[in-house]
Amino acid sequence: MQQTRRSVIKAGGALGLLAAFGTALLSPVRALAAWNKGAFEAKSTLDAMRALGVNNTEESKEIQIRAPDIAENGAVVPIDITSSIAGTSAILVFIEKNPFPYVGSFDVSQGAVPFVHLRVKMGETSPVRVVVTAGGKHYTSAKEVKVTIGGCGG
Amino acid sequence: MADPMKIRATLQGDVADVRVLMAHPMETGQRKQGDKLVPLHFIQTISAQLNGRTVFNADISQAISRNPVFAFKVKGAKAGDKISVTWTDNKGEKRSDETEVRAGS
Amino acid sequence: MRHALVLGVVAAMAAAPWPHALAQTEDPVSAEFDKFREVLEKDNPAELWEVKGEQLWRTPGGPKKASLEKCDLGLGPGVVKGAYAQMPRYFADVDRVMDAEARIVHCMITLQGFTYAELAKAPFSSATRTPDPVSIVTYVAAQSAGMKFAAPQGHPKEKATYAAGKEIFFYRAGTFDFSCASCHGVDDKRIRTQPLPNFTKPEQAIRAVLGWPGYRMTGGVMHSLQWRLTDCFRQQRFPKPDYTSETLSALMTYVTVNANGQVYKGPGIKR
Amino acid sequence: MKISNFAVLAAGAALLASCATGPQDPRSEALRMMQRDFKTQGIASIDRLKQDELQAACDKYGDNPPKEIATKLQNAQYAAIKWPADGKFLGDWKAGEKVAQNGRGMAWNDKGGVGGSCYNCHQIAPATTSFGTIGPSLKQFAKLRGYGPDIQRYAYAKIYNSKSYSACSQMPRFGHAGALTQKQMQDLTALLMDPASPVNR
Repeated sequence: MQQTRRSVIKAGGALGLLAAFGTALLSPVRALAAWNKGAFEAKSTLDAMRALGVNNTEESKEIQIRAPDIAENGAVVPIDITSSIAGTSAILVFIEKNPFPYVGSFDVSQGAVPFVHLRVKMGETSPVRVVVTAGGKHYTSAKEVKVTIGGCGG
Repeated sequence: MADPMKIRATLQGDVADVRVLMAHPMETGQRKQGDKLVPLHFIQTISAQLNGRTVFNADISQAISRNPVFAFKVKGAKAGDKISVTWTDNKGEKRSDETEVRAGS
Repeated sequence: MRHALVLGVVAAMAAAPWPHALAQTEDPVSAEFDKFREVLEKDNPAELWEVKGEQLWRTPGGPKKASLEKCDLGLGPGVVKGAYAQMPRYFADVDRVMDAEARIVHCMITLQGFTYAELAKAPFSSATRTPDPVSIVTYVAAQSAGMKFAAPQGHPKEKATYAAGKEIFFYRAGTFDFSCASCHGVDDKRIRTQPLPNFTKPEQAIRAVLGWPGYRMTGGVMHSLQWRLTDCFRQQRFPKPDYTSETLSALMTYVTVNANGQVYKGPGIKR
Repeated sequence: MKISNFAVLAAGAALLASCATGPQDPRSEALRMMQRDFKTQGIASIDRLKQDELQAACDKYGDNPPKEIATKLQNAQYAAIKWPADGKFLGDWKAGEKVAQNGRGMAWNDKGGVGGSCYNCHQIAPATTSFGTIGPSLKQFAKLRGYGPDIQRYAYAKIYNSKSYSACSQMPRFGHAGALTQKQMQDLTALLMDPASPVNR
């Protein structure tokens, strides 16, 4: 966050600095740790979630996951995620059957729309699980993607 | 030094649709070259700034596809604004590129 | 990570009915691939090589410290726009028909001072390296996006090269008695689940050239038609054709002329 | 191809050359290009470009030779089949399934013959839905044709040399080309013929 603070100071002075701290508090996932090694090295979605401080999740239909039913190539699986949940601050993505399920977190609390497009490697057919953080609570949804050619051997 | 990114930012109302292509091997540490495994080499963090103000952050793993593609949407943008994107990888390599927000068609 | 082998895991397809009597474009799996193909093409990593290729084209390089901006791709020195869609074509200075990559390599030799041997040593992309001619041909190809293929057939050598390319296409030999036509000479066939276009027909020949140069999801590398045809010969169990050889230009002439009149969409994304 | 076939290959090339009518002939132009541009790589030697008598005839007639020529070619191919030394046509269908699935072998990056690539072109066991359509479906092969020794012999012969039944078939001559061993061909025959094979169930 060092860089963010600096640019904010340049842009808006003390007020901007305050605002930057404010938004940091609103995005607990990122505020907890820079690049959460424990979560990224976890071998199950559950362990990864724990490492991220996600202990309770609530199923939500307001998370849209657009991904292929069958991926042409597991090396490049396109995923669009949109959250309609008010106050969405972060989008977390897990490929449950990958050896390291946690793929990433996308912090949209500082001026981005709760949407992200990403492309992932999938070793085999798996649910793509999304967790959305909003107002200190965690919501979840998943979509199964079938893989005929695994994409992790490079 | 890493190859440049390709960034496109197009306005849809006051939201900039930002699409980024990055040149990076995103090595999983599982790929073999000859008999040896190619070591882990992947982008870990991405941040985007609108006129210098951070608006989007991502932490990612090696499971993101080689030559990563991301899209996100930034509120409160107007034509001519500067969008910059920076990535950092696990070897500490870094790359920043910038583009101007363009009016949508 | 674990990876399912290409030929092995098709559990997904077992779950879905496989109406193989239908044309390939009508089955649900292909329809699903097509839908997301558009998503993938919208942001194609091939653009990274377009950018790199343009730099390589404009920046002085090679032993002679020259740029390629005087390279004649058939429309006059330095003219890139539209050139790819009008190749392969005859070049009087070498008295042969050349495809785009063959011509770029020729320019790198004559203008920049590279040798054929160094350019041909490892001409295809790997996970860690994209040869410069591949980046350059990607840039050149992108400058013909949206144009119709119009590979010329006015010069006698262009006609002769087309005719030779056709002969090569139908030439049956090797351990498995294959020709190009064994797989690409009839309608509505497939290898495993991969549909096989019939390149002898204009409306299907376009699929031989569309999307090349292409970003290949497998391995995440950029490949050109030179690679594609060379790898076809490998699978045909033939010996290996020389990089940028007349044989490859002739085959490209045959399929491109067959596809003339149809629109080229620029560098693509491949499975 | 096998070394012993070189003479036949050379004869085929000579036959082709005699068909050429001049330097502008597309055929001789194509041959000139290929002879110059192709190089031996790994096991894929330059000799593979030389057509044998059958390849040359199929090429000449667009894979549709006159009946008398086709019959002559088929008979010659059939006569050259080396039948199993142990007199058995059926091996292990489970091993045969593996050979059928494997699409590698005989290319310049291979060490030799490995697999039969059968699923590339044929539907065989119903569990594999990823199959090609260049060749006919072999589902229920023996159930439809019978399990007897004559059908076994026929199946083995087709695998060994498909051209002994159809001169210009697109199917490789696996035994003739030395791409599969006798055991692999017996295993494949079992995949088609064994009553316990999923092909017939």
